[in-house]
Amino acid sequence: MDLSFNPEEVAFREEVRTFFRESLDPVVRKKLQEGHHTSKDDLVNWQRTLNKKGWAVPHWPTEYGGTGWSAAKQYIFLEELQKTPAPPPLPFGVNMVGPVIYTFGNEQQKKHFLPRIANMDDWWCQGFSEPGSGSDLASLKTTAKKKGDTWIVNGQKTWTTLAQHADWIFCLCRTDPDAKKQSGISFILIDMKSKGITVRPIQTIDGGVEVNEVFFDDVVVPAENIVGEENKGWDYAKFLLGNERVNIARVGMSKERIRRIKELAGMVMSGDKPLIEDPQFRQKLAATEIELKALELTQMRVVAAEGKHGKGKPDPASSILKIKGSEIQQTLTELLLEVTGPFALPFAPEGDGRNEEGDWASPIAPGYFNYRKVSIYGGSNEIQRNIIAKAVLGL
Amino acid sequence: MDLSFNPEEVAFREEVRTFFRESLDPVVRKKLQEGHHTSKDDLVNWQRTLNKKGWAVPHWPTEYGGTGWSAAKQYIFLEELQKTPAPPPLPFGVNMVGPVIYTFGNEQQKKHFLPRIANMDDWWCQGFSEPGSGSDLASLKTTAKKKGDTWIVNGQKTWTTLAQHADWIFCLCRTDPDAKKQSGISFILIDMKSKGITVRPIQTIDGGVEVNEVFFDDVVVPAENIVGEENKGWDYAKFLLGNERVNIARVGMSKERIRRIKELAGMVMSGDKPLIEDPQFRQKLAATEIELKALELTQMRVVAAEGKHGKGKPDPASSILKIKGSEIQQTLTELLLEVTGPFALPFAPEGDGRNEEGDWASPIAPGYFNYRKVSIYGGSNEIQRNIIAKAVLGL
Amino acid sequence: MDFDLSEEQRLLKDSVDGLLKASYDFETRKKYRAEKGGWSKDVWGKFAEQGLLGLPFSEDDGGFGAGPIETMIVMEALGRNLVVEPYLDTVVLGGGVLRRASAEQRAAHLPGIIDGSKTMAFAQVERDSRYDLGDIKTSAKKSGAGYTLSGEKFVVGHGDTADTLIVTARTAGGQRDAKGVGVFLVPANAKGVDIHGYETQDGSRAADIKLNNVEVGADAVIGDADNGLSLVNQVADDARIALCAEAVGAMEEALKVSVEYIKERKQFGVAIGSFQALQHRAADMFTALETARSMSFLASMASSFTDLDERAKTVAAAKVQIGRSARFVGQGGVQLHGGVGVTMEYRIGHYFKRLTMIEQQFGDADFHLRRVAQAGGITE
Amino acid sequence: MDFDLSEEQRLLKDSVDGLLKASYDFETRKKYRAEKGGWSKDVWGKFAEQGLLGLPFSEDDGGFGAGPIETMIVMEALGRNLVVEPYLDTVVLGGGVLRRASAEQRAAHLPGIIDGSKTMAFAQVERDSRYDLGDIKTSAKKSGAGYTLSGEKFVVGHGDTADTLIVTARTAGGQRDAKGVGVFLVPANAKGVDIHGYETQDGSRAADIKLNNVEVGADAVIGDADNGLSLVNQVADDARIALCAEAVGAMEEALKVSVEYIKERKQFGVAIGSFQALQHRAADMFTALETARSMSFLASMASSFTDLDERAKTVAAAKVQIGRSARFVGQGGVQLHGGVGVTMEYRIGHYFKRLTMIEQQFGDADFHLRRVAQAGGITE
Repeated sequence: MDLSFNPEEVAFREEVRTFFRESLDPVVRKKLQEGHHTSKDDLVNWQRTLNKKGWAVPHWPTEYGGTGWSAAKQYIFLEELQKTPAPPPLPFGVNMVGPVIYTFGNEQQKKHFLPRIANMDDWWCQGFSEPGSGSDLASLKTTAKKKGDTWIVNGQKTWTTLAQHADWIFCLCRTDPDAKKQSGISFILIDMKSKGITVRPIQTIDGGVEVNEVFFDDVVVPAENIVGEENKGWDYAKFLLGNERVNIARVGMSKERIRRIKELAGMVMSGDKPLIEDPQFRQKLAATEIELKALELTQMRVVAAEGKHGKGKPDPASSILKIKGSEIQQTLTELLLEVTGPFALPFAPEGDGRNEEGDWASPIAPGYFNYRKVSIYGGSNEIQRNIIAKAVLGL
Repeated sequence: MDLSFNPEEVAFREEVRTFFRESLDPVVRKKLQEGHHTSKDDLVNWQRTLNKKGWAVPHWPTEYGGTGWSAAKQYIFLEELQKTPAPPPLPFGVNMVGPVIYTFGNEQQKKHFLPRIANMDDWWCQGFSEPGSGSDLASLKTTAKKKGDTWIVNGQKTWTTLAQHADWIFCLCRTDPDAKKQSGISFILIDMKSKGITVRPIQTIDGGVEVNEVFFDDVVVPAENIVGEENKGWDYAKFLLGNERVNIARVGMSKERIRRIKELAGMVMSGDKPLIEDPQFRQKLAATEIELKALELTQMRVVAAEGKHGKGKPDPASSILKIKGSEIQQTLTELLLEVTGPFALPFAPEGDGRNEEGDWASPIAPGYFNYRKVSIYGGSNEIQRNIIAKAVLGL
Repeated sequence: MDFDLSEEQRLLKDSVDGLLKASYDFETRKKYRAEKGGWSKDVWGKFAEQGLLGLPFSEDDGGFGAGPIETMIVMEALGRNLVVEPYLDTVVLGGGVLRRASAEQRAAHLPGIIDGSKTMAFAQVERDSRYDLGDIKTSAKKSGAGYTLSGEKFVVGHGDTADTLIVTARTAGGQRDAKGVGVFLVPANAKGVDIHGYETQDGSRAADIKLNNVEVGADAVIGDADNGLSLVNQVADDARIALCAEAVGAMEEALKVSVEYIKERKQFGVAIGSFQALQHRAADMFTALETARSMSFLASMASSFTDLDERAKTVAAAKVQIGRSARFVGQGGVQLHGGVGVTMEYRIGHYFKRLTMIEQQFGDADFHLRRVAQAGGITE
Repeated sequence: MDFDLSEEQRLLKDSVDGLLKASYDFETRKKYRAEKGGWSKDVWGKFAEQGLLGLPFSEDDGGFGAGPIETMIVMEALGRNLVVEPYLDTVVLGGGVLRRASAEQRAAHLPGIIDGSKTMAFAQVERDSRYDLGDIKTSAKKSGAGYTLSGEKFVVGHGDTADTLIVTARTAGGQRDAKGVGVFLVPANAKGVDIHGYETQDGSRAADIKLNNVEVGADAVIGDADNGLSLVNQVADDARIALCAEAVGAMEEALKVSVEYIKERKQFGVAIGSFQALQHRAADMFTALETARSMSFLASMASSFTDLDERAKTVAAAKVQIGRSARFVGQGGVQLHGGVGVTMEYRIGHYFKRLTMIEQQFGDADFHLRRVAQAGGITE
């Protein structure tokens, strides 16, 4: 048992940290620190910076551009990325469709898509959820019917993150209407410029437009755009969703949030002293810091076990990471809200003059509102508790 | 809408308060303040003091000794009783079997039992729960078979509070084994001195013996000891359990506990100041006081509605009183535990020299342990939430 | 002890509910928010017609002489319907100050409030004041018979559409001294008043206001120009009492729409409201609502306490309970809705946002908890 | 980074588990508690045989030179089995003091600990000290080459069966001064030592001890008689680290018996473990256990930190998490059991009681949270 990083890992952390600090546009870093939205260009530029360095897709097999890092190093890389803070990699390409393509796709697909994902030449989005499906993903209704050399796709997807920027979407479509729920689903890649696709933005309560509905109306897709075998899409989706939980705890991001809370609470006055000197506030913050430390260690236990014993199936205990990770992220948005006091009220739409440097307060309430999502998406915390009860405790 | 007590009620409060303070043995009062157990004699003497005053059974119909007080006055009476603190009336006689007898019993039963209950000439206990039943009370197995002029009772009851002192037990027994669950149950009164009854104490985690198992082995009971109709016992039990929720919130008792916490925390040092001057501790206590105030008002709303619109069926919203009441009682035991600090550890069995005046600490941890029961008994808080979800929210 | 409404109170409730039912559905509300100034003159006119704007003023002043329970009834209804019109700012805050003003001041201002032609705003928050009402840098310097006001006020509710601003300013003493606080009536169009209005997170409006050597006459002072803090505290407590009632209305509706949603929404072939975990969350929300309602009743009752310390402590306790319940019900409602809960398209998100902002107005739960603790608790 | 046990560590774990499995079931434990002194000399002899009593001491001192992880392994096992023997008092606390003592003192005392013939107790708590280790009224007055000790110590774990007491006493300064604290070895049978032993809530033993002018020699002083507080702090942290591990063991078993119970217990015709509300409570208990386990690992790792402030802060953070998790798991386990949970007849009640007492030993969660907050938090 050895709970510390070895010297090589410590040096690696330093290298990563230095590179991030030096290579990231300070304007983008500041946007992230202050909770403002980043632009499409911000993300693309950063991904290309990483790609130039060879760090675009560290977790991929080396033959497709991966770095071959140990689990510990990958953990350090992501934690430092979040702590910088640098833009998190858009997961739909590098974490979702990329691994599906190099694991189940054909040579043609690998050759064409993988380098473009690493360099973000294509912006990907995810077509899984549907209005009626929610946690019951397998109840999806979007269909793809074979017609000659093509699929004809009809239906509707929802919660499609950043679809407004997307070049491609990977979709689960029902290809065998007679099969049972999980059977008869295929995994299909669709060009977002295809005729018959409509994107409708869903405005979220923070005032942003992060998610969309995507409608498919007799969309014609080349037959070759299916990944793997017909009607086996559910297996690929399960594989993909297993990867989704990677670093779902977001420890690095929460550390950066704590730094920010301390910074702001050192600035905001409560009576004749800065708020940070109020013992009650400090104790609340310390309590959350302790929970975060416990989460970090728990995350490291999962990472170390994967590093030693291989990945295999996702560890059901990793549901802890999702539950505690989301709870801590939400608590930190509540503490930020508390810091803000009466200045939580002003609303400043992106692009408004207020939403600029010096306006530290206006993104905070929207951040609090928006982060209610983290206990809902990616399998709600209720679902995660079901998983622990059933898969871990055998109830 | 008028949320204050009227002058008559205010005067009544004063009268009750004065009587309690003047009539209760100060030794008994001190025992209750300090969390020590009261003896059988303490309870009997107090009940007889009340009976002499005409206040033994205020909520009964006046023809059987009730006072005819309004709902508000009854509320004041109980609250003052708890705040004094005076021994709470043992519920099994005055709140449980008494009302069943005057509502469903025959004249003979009324005449014999009711005055004896009011004067505590008989100590009653309750024979409802069985080892396998718990929240699913109707699954009980104890049988009573007709044999000539008698019932022959066989089976086992459990959680029988203070059965070691009891003269009588009221039991639910299955009298028709072929009927469906809730049917075929009768309500039978059994003399505890009957042959074939064995009482086995169950030691609880606080070290006390408050509850027992009661075994019935071919116990012969006169046929006339049945209350109401044969096989209708379930209806009487439901009636009784509806009454059980009266004052389950125990607001007066919690007020007395808060007084005690302030007293002790003013005595216990934390550094160079009494603990009560620690802002963190004070805020935790204040938070609980606010919850208690909200509970008190909620209780008064239920009482006022009953006073105005009549009792009818128990208000399902009164499940709130059970949930919040038990949570607050438990929180207060936790705060007491916190006051105690390292002195929580010593265990002093009743009768041990330590468990005397000046030993304020040793009853506190047992009180904390023991009070875990309040979220379990009388319909666990999980059951109460089910009731709200179904009966109030229609889920 | 009687928690039922009187016959008149029930009529009032029915009439407010009826008015809002007829004119304030979810889509119409959007239109009102899009109007100039961010609220509907038309709705305001209807409030005036029904006498809602004159409710708390004495009959001598042209009002209806109603008590705190009537205001509670109105505020609950406004909360249920997420009303964005400036009732709190004009009737509760502005009216609260004026009710305690001189006969001349009442005569000058109340008729305009009561007939709906004038609105008011309470300019109190400063950059570093947080929730401390006596932490004031804005200065009021004696100038002839009147005063010259200079300073900055922030997050002034409906400050961009108000005709008259009520401004707290320091006539003497240091930044946090209790003595030396004055309360001034300032016409919004006075020279030197610079108003920057904006939308708030909950769909209402507020403004940041600069006062650049604004001259006001002697008649602008409410009460004693050196001893106005008690007035400010009383009026802030009026607002807190009203916010408690508004929150109860909003929570009531938030719970209702959430329960409706989980009854209808199906997953895995059944209504998700059949899952015990969701049922228990809803049950806990009901408990949070009802305990908050009890404390809102208590706060409204405390409105007529003559012991101002007791009044303040009771209201603080109510605001703690309301703050905690509001957070639990708001967050719980969103969680029960799942993904759609975080969109603008369902009502729950709007209730959640309003409830969150109520928490932040006139002191959050921790601020008031500290006050209750410092006062030694509230158990008699 | 590696959270797996080494081969030797795994062997140690298997051997402790094996020993306790064979000799420490629920009924046998009752018999041990009924023995004179409240624990089993026989079990203690087996601990000695297996080398558990010499684990943390250097090989030069006759021990096994094992590290903090080994102690963690033993303490977890003791927690799982609710062991009442004086391991914490003798090996962790007594041994912790002696490991930092002179060669002569080590030679005089360690062999008796390691072979199981002697036990120790740490007499530190005073009537008004609460959790402050430096709050000491007991006095140590210079008397010839040695000292005269006078004062009262309370709730000394296994103080009634210890052969040697370790006593903190004030050689100089005021009641709460950091300087002027000495640590003394006092034979339990020394003249003037008055020991009143009693049972503790969790079925173990403790004692209140009066020191009436107890004379000890110069060799009784550990380290510097005027600067012993750092030693006391370090040893107390050793104990906290051990208690964290013990709590993890107890929580693990508390969860296990609770899950087993709800799988078997039937109500309304089904196992109550099929109710989602109970499943979710059990899931949250699992989360509480695993986060506590993580912090216990961290605390054990911190045992070898050379920066004592960092060590203290990390241990404090761990004790906060352990305290909160212990309360949640203990209470939750009782709730899942229902009525039988509050009886002495099921194991859960005993775990609940031990977990509660661990919370109270060497500082509760709030005490340590205050320390972490005062140190500025623990996020690097």
